[in-house]
Amino acid sequence: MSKNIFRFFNKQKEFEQDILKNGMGYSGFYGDSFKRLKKNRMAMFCAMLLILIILVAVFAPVLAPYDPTYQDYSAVLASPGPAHPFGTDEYGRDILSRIIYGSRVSISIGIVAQVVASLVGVTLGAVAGYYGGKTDSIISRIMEIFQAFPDLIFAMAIMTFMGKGVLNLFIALGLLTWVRTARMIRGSVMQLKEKEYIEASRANGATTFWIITKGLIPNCLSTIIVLVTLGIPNAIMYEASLSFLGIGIQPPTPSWGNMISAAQTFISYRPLYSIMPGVAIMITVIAFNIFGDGLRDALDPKLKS
Amino acid sequence: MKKKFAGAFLLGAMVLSLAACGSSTGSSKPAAESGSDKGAAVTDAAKAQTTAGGEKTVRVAAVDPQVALDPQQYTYSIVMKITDNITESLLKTKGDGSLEPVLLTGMPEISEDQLTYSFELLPDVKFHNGETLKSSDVKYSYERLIKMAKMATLLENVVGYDELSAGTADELSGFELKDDTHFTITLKKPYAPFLSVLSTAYTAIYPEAACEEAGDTWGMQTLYGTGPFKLDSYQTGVGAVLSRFDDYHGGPVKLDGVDYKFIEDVNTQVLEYQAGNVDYVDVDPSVYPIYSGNPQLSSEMHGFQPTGCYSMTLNVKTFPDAKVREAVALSIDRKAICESILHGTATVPTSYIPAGIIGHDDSLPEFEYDPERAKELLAEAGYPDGIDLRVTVNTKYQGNVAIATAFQEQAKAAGINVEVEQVDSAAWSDMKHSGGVDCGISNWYVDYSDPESMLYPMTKTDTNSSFWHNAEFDQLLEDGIATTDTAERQEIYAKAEHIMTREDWATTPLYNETKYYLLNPDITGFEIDSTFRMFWKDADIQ
Amino acid sequence: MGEKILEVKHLKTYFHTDAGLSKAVNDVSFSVEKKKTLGIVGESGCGKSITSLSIMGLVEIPPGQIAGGEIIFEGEDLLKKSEKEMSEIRGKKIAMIFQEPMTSLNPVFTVGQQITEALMLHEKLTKSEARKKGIEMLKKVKIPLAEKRFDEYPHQLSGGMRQRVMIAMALCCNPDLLICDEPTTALDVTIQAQILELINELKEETGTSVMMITHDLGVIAEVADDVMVMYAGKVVEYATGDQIFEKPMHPYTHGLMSCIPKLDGDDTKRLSVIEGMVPSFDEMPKGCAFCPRCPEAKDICRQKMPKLAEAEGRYVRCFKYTQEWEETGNE
Amino acid sequence: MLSYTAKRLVQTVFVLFGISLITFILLQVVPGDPVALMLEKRADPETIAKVRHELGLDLPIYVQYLNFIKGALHLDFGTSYFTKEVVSAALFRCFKVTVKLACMSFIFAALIGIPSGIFSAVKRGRGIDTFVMVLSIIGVSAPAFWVAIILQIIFGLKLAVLPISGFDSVAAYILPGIALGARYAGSMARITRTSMLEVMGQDYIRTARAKGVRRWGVIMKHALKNALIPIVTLVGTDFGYMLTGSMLIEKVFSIPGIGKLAVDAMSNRDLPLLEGTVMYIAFVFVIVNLIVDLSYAFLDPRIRYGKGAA
Repeated sequence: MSKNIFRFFNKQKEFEQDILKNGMGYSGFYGDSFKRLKKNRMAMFCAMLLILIILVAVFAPVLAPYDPTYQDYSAVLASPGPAHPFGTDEYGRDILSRIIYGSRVSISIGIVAQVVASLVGVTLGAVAGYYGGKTDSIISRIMEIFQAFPDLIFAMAIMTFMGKGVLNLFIALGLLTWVRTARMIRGSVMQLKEKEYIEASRANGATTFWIITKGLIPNCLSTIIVLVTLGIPNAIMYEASLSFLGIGIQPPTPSWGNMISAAQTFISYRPLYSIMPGVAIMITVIAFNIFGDGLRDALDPKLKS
Repeated sequence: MKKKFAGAFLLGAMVLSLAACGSSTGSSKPAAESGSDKGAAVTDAAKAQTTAGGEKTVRVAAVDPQVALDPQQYTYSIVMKITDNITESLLKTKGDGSLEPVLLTGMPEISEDQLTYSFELLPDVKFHNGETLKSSDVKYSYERLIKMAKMATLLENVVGYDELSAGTADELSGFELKDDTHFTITLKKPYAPFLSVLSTAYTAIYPEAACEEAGDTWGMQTLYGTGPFKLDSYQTGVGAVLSRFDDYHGGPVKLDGVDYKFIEDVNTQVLEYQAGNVDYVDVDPSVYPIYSGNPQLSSEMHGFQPTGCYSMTLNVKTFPDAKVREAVALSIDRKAICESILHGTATVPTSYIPAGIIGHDDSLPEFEYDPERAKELLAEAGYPDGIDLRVTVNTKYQGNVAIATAFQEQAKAAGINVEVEQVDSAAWSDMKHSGGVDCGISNWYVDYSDPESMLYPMTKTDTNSSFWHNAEFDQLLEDGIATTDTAERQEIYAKAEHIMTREDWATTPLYNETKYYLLNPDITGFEIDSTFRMFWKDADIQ
Repeated sequence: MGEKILEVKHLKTYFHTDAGLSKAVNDVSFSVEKKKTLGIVGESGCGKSITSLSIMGLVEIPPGQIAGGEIIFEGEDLLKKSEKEMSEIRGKKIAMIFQEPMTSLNPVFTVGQQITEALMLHEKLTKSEARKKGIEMLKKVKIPLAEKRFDEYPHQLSGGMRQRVMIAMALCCNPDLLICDEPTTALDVTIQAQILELINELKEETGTSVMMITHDLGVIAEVADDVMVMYAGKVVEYATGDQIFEKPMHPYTHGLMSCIPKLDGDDTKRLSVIEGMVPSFDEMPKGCAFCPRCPEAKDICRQKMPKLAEAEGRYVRCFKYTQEWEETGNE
Repeated sequence: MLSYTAKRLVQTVFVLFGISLITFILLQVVPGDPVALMLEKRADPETIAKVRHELGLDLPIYVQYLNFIKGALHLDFGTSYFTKEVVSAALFRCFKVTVKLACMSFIFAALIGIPSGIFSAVKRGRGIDTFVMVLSIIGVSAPAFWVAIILQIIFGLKLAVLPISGFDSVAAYILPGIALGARYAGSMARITRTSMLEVMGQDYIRTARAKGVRRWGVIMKHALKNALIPIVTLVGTDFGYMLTGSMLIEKVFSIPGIGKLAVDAMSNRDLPLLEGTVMYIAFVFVIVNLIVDLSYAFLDPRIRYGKGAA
């Protein structure tokens, strides 16, 4: 019986060494995950939906019937009809075209803001989790400060300070959301660093940088992927709120957020103007959420928080 | 007022205030008037302001001023909307621009040299705190205005202004008290709009003793005037409650009170009107088509033309060449903005000085949209490939953002690449002063019906973001205020206007708007004037 | 044969999964006699736990489904009982002990709260009566300092201690049938023996019938009167304990037997292991489910499923004991 | 547990200090000048200098900050530049309103979210489960101000059963409560479902069933208590967010709460008011988190905050 245990132990070691060598690219792991994901029909449907939305964003110039900034003064706030399926806005711009083009901004805001958040969050989280002690204390306090700071005020200050622009919006949204990533990564790294194979590589003289970048972060990859997919819709929603305060995407660039905030005045007069970007946000957010949930279940059936 | 913020109350207060949810929030509303709170039950048909107690209270949807109700300190029109019914100035400007005495027995006598004005106050005018209006209260109020600094320059032509303003004197020496009801004011030089100045809300008369006593709380917790209504309560974010002043010198007031409800969101404001919960609401141009097309509401919608205009101002430091400024002026399609973006609530102007004001010349052509000519001008100025233009707008005024957005598209034809920069009020005022605004969109309304009120920002201070100075223009304005003959003044100001808007293109008028508001048809006698001042004095509910 | 307390006839419990229909328990029949112990043996995944859950009425429906059969307990078919009636039987007449003492106790309630719950539910005892009885039960299962333990949380107890608590909980209402699902698997060998001894003792004392589910024939040897061996949802051998240990007939039983470490034997000799795994339901072979792993399999085994047939005074599901065996060739 | 609490409270002081410093620095670097805003119409350099002096804005920056900290240590944040209202009084006034809104939306969110999450978990895979989950995602992803306006039109104007705006009756808080609570209800339903599903697969649930406890008894007693930690974490944090005010909802419904106070203070660059508001929000947030963490010890006997634990 003890031999069996030994064999099991060896197997486990092989597995972990494999991870160490190849990162999470360990085919068995991702192969299994993908199999699990494929079985989740809802998640797969949402994945297709997301691909579709991204395609719409990429091919916006082909798909949109009008230039999204073209102002047709003869058709201001036109009701939906054959020329303008969703009507026009208060400048006579075609709402459908603006929704199609808006996907570019909204989707890229979601993705880029999450990349920013992940870069900051993973770095600080991993450092805090790995070193512990004073370093951890300081980084944890910084995280608490960021978390406790009222987010809209922070966004207003950042956007006023840096000036409004898509790039700055990315940064502001990233700064608003990195703490969640950092917390999760910190927790994971704290657990992982006690694992035997990390101890082993440390004993073998691996540098700290190597351990963090090659040993620890790849193992947090599934957590990161899940956080990113679930964080993207969050960023899209944030942009809508910021636009409502006039500090989101600046005219004439359409985003779903600034459309919905501009449309609120006309909600009873031209309901579609307000509803359509809202529906676009909702579909995207739902798709990202369900896909993210599916991904989480597939990557790590145990991780459910 | 030593309520200190303590964390310990957190949990307790959470529970308590949940329990207190049912009760009204403090004493902000008199009990008898609570009928108007039954918003839920009031339907459109039963739009009745006469509440259960038989009171006649008008409910006004207003924007939260967020500051003390003291125009001497805060010069916003939303402050005056409220205070004009509480406090009074010596004179009042009527609809036709003429003046009438309010707290005076008659129009003041003016000396031959146009320098000394003699006033006689009405006897027995009572302040809300029961005190009687005296000459010393007038003197106090004017001195306070100067000390408060914000609108002090209104009185800069009074003898002794400089000393008081600089702090070298304690009193305004040009103000001479004769007795409790008589006083004179002496000017340094003739100043035509002087009496108009004394009709503005900034020169309202406060009771000296009470105002001194109140200190910082003046306009917050205490505000006494001689007006038809007393201030019962004022709370930023909530509202202001006014009730009838029974000892009003101007005869009986018909309404029992005016209830200003601060509703920030324009949609919510109109929804509340439609639901019958408020009797007056301003209609933002952006929502105009929604209500003009609604037969039920269009009959309750009224318009008036405020004296002033929207304009676009270029920073002369950034764009020193008048040709470039002219090109920009030619590349905005005012007609499209008036007819489409503003749904016909505005007209294309012919001059910066609006109609009804001395100096306005309606024989001039409308400002035009000519991108081709604009291109030529830019080429002449050395920009054959066009220019980049950053247009800064204050997000507080969403209408300005809309104009900038439209201009952005229109200016493409002239080769002008517009970037719209939205900033909040604090950044906007700061940038204007520091020269950070290359091109700003703003509006300006007169404080009193005189061209000087329209034009002074262009010369006296650099607050209008243009930093434009023209010696001839400045001299014309000096001449203008020293002249009393209307025909002469017309000529002077028309010339000044021409220099500003058609020669130097320092600022370019965009449109003159018509303001709309919805008013409960049962209300009569309501007055709103072209300087946005709103009077409920003679109003009644049928 | 004595009086039967439980008789399961042709029980079929299926599960509907994304990948298709899984026949976890496929036509299983057996019975438990009064005051006797039935052992059910098999590897994990063979359907023995599902059998016990079916008896308890704890199969999740859906995805589970009782596709057929009868479960006659004290003369009544449990499958026809309403949920309400079943909850009156569970814990009172049929009690169950589970495999994982570490996770089978609710971590957020004290030991006492969990023991007394059944007492208050079924015996309608008051709180203080239940407490008295509960402590008594803890003493009966030989937990030292029972009064103190009564108010402790499960995480404060060791694994063996927790299994004792489980037993106390199961027996507190004097059930007629006790189902033990791998009660000792997760425990140390020394503790295993103690627990089995305890179960035996209490069985003698209370006269409860026991269904002992295990993959460990060693356990069966200790306690079982009758033995049923299951493989892939089916009964493969059904005999008395003595018969099985004397001569395991089915090759699977035989395989299981040789997995028991023989302490008296030569310990350098490697334990034999049944190669391979229980096939999952979607790769179930056409013939005998065991044939891919069976060292003696012939063509016939691969072609069709043998029947459970009587042989040498017991039941076996194997062609080896049929006429056909000799008539067919190997490979 | 006491020493743990004390340690956390000490950390809170650090966090609040950091937040006050960041707020102060932000207001220094962000363009915009409260004085220029105050003097909008006729500001000239002398007047501006005069007002700056009155407000103490002409002092060196570090002196300004030290003065502020001195006051803050005595819980005195000064007075608003614009309204001259004592900051702590303004906070208390808005806090009273925000608490009511927070309670209303919390009650709505918890009453809808948690039971439907439980129900959804129990009926996993059935139509009702999908329905609840889709609804919850819609709740999470529909912009709150959008929901708010639609609620106003339907219940305030068309049906005329609830006030469109205001804050002086319980009824007035219903629509804003729903608009604000909708997304929280959605996330509560989701976390409850996930957590319940995980717990319901646990062995001790089967044990309880085997004991004869009825299905719903098992769910409400054995499962729920175990599932509570993640739920309480989320619900507690959500309540913290609600208590810090929602600027958007407050704007649409004209509710003078903390959110509006904060945004107004920011757009006016009203330093004392902004510092006070931001520190209040941070304080509430930190304290709510502390309460949540401490509640774990009550929910799960395995968690004990001893001396060594953190």
